[in-house]
Amino acid sequence: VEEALIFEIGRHEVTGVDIDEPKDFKSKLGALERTGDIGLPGLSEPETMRHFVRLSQKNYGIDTGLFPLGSCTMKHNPRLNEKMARLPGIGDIHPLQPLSTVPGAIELIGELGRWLCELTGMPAVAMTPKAGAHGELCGMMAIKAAIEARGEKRSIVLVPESAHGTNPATAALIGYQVVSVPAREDGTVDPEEVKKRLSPDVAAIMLTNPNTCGLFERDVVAIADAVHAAGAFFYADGANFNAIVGKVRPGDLGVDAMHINLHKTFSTPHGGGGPGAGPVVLSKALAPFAPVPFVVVEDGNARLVENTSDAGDAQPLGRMCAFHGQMGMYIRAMSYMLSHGTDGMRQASEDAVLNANYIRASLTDLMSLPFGNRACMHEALFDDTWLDGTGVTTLDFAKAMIDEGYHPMTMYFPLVVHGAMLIEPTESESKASLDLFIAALRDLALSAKRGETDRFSGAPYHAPRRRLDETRAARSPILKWTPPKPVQEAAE
Amino acid sequence: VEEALIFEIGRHEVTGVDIDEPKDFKSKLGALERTGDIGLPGLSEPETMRHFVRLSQKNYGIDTGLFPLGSCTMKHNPRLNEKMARLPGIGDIHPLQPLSTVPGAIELIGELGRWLCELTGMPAVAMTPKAGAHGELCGMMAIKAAIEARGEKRSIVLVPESAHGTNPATAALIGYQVVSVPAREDGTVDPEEVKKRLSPDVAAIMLTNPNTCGLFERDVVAIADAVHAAGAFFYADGANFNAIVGKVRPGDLGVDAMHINLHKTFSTPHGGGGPGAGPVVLSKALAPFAPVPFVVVEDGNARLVENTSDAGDAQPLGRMCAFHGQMGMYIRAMSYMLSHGTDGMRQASEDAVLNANYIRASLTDLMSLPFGNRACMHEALFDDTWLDGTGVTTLDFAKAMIDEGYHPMTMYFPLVVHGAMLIEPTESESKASLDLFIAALRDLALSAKRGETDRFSGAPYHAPRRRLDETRAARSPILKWTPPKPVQEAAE
Amino acid sequence: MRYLPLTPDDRGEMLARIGVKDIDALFADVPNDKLLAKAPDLPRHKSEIEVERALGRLAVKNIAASSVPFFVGAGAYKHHIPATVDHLIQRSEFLTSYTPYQPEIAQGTLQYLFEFQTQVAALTGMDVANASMYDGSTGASEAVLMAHRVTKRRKALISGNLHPHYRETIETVSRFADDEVVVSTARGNDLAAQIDNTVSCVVVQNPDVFGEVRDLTALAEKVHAAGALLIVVVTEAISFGLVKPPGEMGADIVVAEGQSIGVPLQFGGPYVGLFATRTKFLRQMPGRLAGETVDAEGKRGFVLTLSTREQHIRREKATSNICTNSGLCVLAFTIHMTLLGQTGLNRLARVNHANAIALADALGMVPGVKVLNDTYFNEFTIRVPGDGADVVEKLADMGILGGVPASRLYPGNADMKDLIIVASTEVNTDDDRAAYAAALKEVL
Amino acid sequence: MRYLPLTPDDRGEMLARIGVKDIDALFADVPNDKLLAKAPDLPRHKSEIEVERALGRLAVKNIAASSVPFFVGAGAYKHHIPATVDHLIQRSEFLTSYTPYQPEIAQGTLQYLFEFQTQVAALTGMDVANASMYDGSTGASEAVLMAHRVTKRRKALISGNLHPHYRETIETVSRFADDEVVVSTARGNDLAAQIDNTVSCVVVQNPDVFGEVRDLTALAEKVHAAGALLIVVVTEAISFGLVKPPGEMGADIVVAEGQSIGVPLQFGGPYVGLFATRTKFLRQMPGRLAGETVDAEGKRGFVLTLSTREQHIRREKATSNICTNSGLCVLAFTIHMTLLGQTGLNRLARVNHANAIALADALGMVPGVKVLNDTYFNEFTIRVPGDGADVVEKLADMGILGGVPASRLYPGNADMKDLIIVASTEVNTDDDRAAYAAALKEVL
Repeated sequence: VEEALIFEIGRHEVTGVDIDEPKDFKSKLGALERTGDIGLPGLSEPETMRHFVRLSQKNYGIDTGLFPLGSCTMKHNPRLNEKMARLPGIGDIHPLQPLSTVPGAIELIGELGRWLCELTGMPAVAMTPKAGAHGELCGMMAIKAAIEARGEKRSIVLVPESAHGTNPATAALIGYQVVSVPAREDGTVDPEEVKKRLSPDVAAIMLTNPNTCGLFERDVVAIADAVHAAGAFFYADGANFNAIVGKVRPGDLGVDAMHINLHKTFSTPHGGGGPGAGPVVLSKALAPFAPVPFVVVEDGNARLVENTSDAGDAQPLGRMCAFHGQMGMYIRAMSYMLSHGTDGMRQASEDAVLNANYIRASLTDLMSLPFGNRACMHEALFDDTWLDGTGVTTLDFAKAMIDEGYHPMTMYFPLVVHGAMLIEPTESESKASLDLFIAALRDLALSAKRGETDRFSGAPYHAPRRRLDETRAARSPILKWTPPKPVQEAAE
Repeated sequence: VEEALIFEIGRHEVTGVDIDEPKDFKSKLGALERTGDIGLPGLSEPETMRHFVRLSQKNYGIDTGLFPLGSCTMKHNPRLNEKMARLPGIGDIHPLQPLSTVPGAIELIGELGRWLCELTGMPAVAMTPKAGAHGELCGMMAIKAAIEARGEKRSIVLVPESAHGTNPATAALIGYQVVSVPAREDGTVDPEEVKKRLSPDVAAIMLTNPNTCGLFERDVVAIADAVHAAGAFFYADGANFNAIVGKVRPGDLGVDAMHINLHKTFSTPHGGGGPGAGPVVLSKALAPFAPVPFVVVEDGNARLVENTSDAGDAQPLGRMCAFHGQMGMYIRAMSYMLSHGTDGMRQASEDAVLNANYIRASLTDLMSLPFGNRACMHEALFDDTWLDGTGVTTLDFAKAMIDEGYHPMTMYFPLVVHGAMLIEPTESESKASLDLFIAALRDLALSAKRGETDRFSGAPYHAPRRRLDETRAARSPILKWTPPKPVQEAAE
Repeated sequence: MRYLPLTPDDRGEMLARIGVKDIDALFADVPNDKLLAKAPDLPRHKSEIEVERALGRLAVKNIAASSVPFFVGAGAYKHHIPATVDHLIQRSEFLTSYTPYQPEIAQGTLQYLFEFQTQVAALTGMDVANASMYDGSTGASEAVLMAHRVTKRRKALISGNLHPHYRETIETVSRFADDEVVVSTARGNDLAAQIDNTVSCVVVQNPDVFGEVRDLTALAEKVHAAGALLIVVVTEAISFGLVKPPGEMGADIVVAEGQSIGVPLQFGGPYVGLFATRTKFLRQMPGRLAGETVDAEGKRGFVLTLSTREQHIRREKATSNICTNSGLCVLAFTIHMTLLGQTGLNRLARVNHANAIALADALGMVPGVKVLNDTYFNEFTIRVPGDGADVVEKLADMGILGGVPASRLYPGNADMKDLIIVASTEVNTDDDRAAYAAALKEVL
Repeated sequence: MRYLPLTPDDRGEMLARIGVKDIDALFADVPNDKLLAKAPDLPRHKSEIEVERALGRLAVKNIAASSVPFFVGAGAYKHHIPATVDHLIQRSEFLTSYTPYQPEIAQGTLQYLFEFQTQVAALTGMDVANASMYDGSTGASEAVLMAHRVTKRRKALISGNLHPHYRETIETVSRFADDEVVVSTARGNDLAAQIDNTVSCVVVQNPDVFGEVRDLTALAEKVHAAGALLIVVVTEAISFGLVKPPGEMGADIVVAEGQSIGVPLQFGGPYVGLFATRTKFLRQMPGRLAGETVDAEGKRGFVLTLSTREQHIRREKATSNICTNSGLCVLAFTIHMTLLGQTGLNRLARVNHANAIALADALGMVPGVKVLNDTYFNEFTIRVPGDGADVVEKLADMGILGGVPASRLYPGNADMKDLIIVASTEVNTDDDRAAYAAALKEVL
């Protein structure tokens, strides 16, 4: 069933919100009233409900099937978290109410921060960044601030080739020159390659660990030591923290700053692209530079430092955003953490790694592993060597998964592997679910090897849409609906 | 995607509910502990979520499309009502809490009763019946009680042929003999036919108005007068009240008792088959016999009469069920009534009738109307005369609607019309939605007339299931899942 | 009006297509003097804010169970419901769907009904269960009618320890159907003695309304010897996780209130009636049944079946006049039960039992208070010096909802005056129990 | 653990298939001394009841906006959200879906993003809008960076009446990017005088943080004459229903906080940033964009487009480092805006305006209180005798949340000491206003 746009079915005089007309008043707008048609028709409530329910039916979600997206950790979203976020004392409080009327909110932020610090082995956390990339920005600004505070100026940031695109983008945003570090044969970073690039002009290295090839950087301590010895800082991309929560603490590895994607590791819903939250844990060296506002817990009492002027000895790097960050995400993450507990989170990491390795072990005879058949962390990375000569591409293979009822895995990332297929099942999948998924992938792989190219090149066949023309979309962008021209005008 | 049964994917040791083991205790069960396997495996929370989300995707609902079910009034279910039902002071109160701790609940029941009485023009209401048929039972018992109270005994109930099956079933349940009243040519009840059957042995007539042919019983007042003159009572089936709320009051027509399906008229959700609620409005003659518990409002104060012993001058017919009836439905209906207001409910009735007539007028050239092309109430009744010779049956036609994205209309009911197709769009549909529906039905009708029988006989083609074998289901019923026999045993 | 999509322009166009000049032309069959000139005298439509305020004002006058130490039971129980349950039952495709008469587009509903039937059969220890009744009390009344059909007798013998609301529900229909009802003495021991071969069924509750748990095996034998059916009523479904099920004690029909699993208290309804029996009585069973079959392609599917028992087919010859079931409450039950599994249910039941024991111990220490039960699951009865209803009221004034005075269920029965029925579930904490004991001590 | 489906047996079987003896064999790459022997020192897992209790205890320490007369604004506003909105955004297919990189199975998300972009363009009076920023403040910072890219200048001139949190957010990134920021005096009139041809953009808020509404047309001309861009910030999206939009006053970029439409207060986030501009600047715009296209069968469909601007393609050459958007808040906005339509939005805006006028009139009558605004929409500033922060605190003690002391936003600025910023929306009643005026009179 096709679903029209709201602008095609709405009518200008309709509204789905009843509200009484105000009593007469004398405008205080100083003759700045809006005049003319805004161009936004309304829908009655039943029409609105049906429109969005039908739209939703064109989507795939974790609740509808396995979501094997490497480096994106799409895990179960407990509805308890949603319920907690809607408690009036959480969902219905204003960021600028008198602080005396929101002590529970301050306490919650402090408590979540404590959990994040304990789990990462870091002494401090900047809570306010609004997403992972925003957290990266915060962390890198803290590093820059710390370097400036000691009277230095450094201009280079090292970034491995396998890094997420946000890493170089963030470094560049605040004026750093990005120097790439190649991966060695086994998919990890060679400390010698890092050392080669270190100099008094290097401010930091940005490293993801486990890395985006699904491997734990086994020389991470050596790298951290070298970086520190050069007077630089170690920024860790926390996107893959889900593999090691409760098993390894980044602080123990020498990390100076790491953002945490609450939606990846602590199950705040991805929501079709956000909102997220990206708290950044900070080492002792970086802690003084945390942006305002922040919460200080002393003798069990949480206190908010809202402005730089109240920051005492600290040297806040500034402010990341208005208000206190993503409280709606904090409460969900806190609810998840309390539910799992320290034991459950450790078990979750183990299960995430176990599930990924189970998939790896079950597909390795058919699909090719770029770095050999060795243990991976919470995601299994395949390349497209095994598709050589089949006429099937990684993209085709991924789209064919849709017809089997699955969301595609992450494709063509990391860039260091040709035709990468990065599979992350997460701990939320049962063995039975994995077995079905493995069977589907094996069936597809055998099909590809048999040369059944039609099944792939035209895929998906059984989705709300066939493959979409992205080139056309980019060539002459249509980014909003415009009313059709009246027939007469169009005919002229 | 197929979805297994929970018993096929669950495991006995798994539970999706965390709860700590109790401390040691000494059992007080007197050696009546349950032993052995219950046979109910558990699922973790993510598996449970996915299972039921996927099941839901195999369903059709009002929110997903037009629901043209005659005599069942599937209208928009506002989510405000769901929100109100979950207020702690409504959803989380116990029926046997001290009455001093639930004055708001008593007041709500009283207030809903007042609205129902005003809208029906009746002086009293019995709130507790749990569904329409239960309300019928309550109303008919009140009639029986009233007749007994005046020292009479009557054994016959008149029921028109077009009545819902619950009517004769209810009458029979409490020992009445059912005498059928035929419909006249125009689909309504002839007062003369009623008079012919009236006698001192007739207790009541059960009449639906508007009737199940979608027509207003134009001689309803004459019928009521005749019934009353014979010392009998007029029971009205309120299933079709949605056509006349705010336009006509059953009390003004001589009705003595009428149940109200809150889910049909006042938008409590149908929920795949319930729960419903069936309050019964009562005339002055029947009011004293209302069952306990009931709410009395005096000087604006609502008071609960919980037991017959507290009923004062009233002569309650007994108790319909434990506790106070369907509070969860009362609050939803009240929320709906307050939202619509008296003006909105009147408009809703008018729109429901308008929508039905619009469909009638738009299809009458292709499909046959059993009682001529005259105004209907909130549902339009077609018969299958127009399908003669096409090889397509009413059932086929209805199933083909599924492939067009619509739920079938009510089929083969009322029984008085051959191959009946009863269409009720309700007031929740926009003109644009009706136009699409009409276009789809016209396309199907033309297709049938062109003899494209495959499109019908095999339908549905595009549903989660093709046509199901109902005979097989009834011949050797499988009513629960049983574990597959172990392979060894099965092989023997 | 936010719920009405038609605009005045739409209405005009539609009337024109129909060929009438105004809406009242469509109401021409209504006698002229009966057509209201204007809407009834009730308030006009309100905005969402106003509706929330109006109903919020009523709601806050009530004391929510979760907000106080809470020990009220007697047929409805405060349990914790996982957030998953309430989320799922609100999905549009469940909430706004119809009775699954069109199985091709209702497999979601039909499959969960089938899963529910399987769960209920397993929990009760019976062969077969239906797709639910309105609630436990109406289910009990239907069970009696069913027993009459099976035995072709018309006299029910009812335990005095059956929840009085259930008893009255049975009595009401029986009286109007001209069937006979005999009731044994509450807290007496005259039940078995009244069984004879005119009796169609014996109705007992286990645990009974006072919380006592009994072995019904011997009773069942006696009932069967008289050619009658044993109907066992259970009002606390959590007990299925720990107490020997009625099916193992010889029950012929089991009726239960399923509210404890997945359904909120909501002042008494809607709830969900569980109804299970032996295969041999299947065709006399009331209510809807979902059954397994295959579709035209041979795929497993589910349909409503054996509807030849039902009113919409059989009309006055139906086994029952029941039409609606309790669909959405069935769904809540099925989801909660799926989450629990037998492992979770058993653990939950043990926590309930342990909490009740701890409470009984605490209350039993209060001077003057006596716990009357020899056995119990999560509910028991205490005797207090003085009037039970007064005590409960005074406890409520202190912010503790301490139970149900037996006199409220047995009005006019002097033996009940000083009894309070007290329940304890997993929601009660040590603090709750301590607060209750302290308050009870104070009010006595 | 209710969230973990694997059983111990499963784990054993899976390890066997993998061919390792225990789980830590899979962690072999972790330096031995860095692998924790046991879980960190934090509490163990809790049941749902316990989590609800723990978080409930925190929540009840806070005063919910709905529970008191509430007049706090300054960048976030208490509005009524229809129940439909919160229901729909919780649907699994929206809530648990991913960024729509696989458009064939994400048309739901993509279509509502396209609808949202259309709504934002219409509301702001601009040509084109993106699929959202994190919030208004970060959107403002991105707007400044965009203006620098467009003009190839690196100096932003910021109105002192821009919400100070927004200003500081811009200043922070600018400082680290070595860009220059100049700020005009709060409540001063030195803004226009500082425009010259070194300035890349001028950032003004309208209505400003004190509630004042201004015609920006002349300013826009001056900005454009200097070759710079005018960035207009709006923190109260409801104002789009009544106030002349920035697009009609010459804005080049409009940044708005969309929270007022569909998104709850939740202590400041997540919110949803609206970002709109002129077509000519499209390719310098940050953030995601949904665009219309066709599929292989020619059917209309939507995709994310122009992603060559974005970090996952361009890496260090991206227009912004932004990755996440505010998807679910976008959905809430789109649904609420769909329900409102322009008719409902306009009416809602008029009710807000009328309520603010009524409040200003009531507060202006309190002796010693002066309303400072010449113009306003639903928010204005009052001068009180004494310390504004003290007054707000005393009002809170009386159960009235009366606004934001300007000193909280401008710490150390002596001119702000006696000012309170006060907002009024459709949720305020006559009683609320009367209570505020009475309380204010009492505390002064």
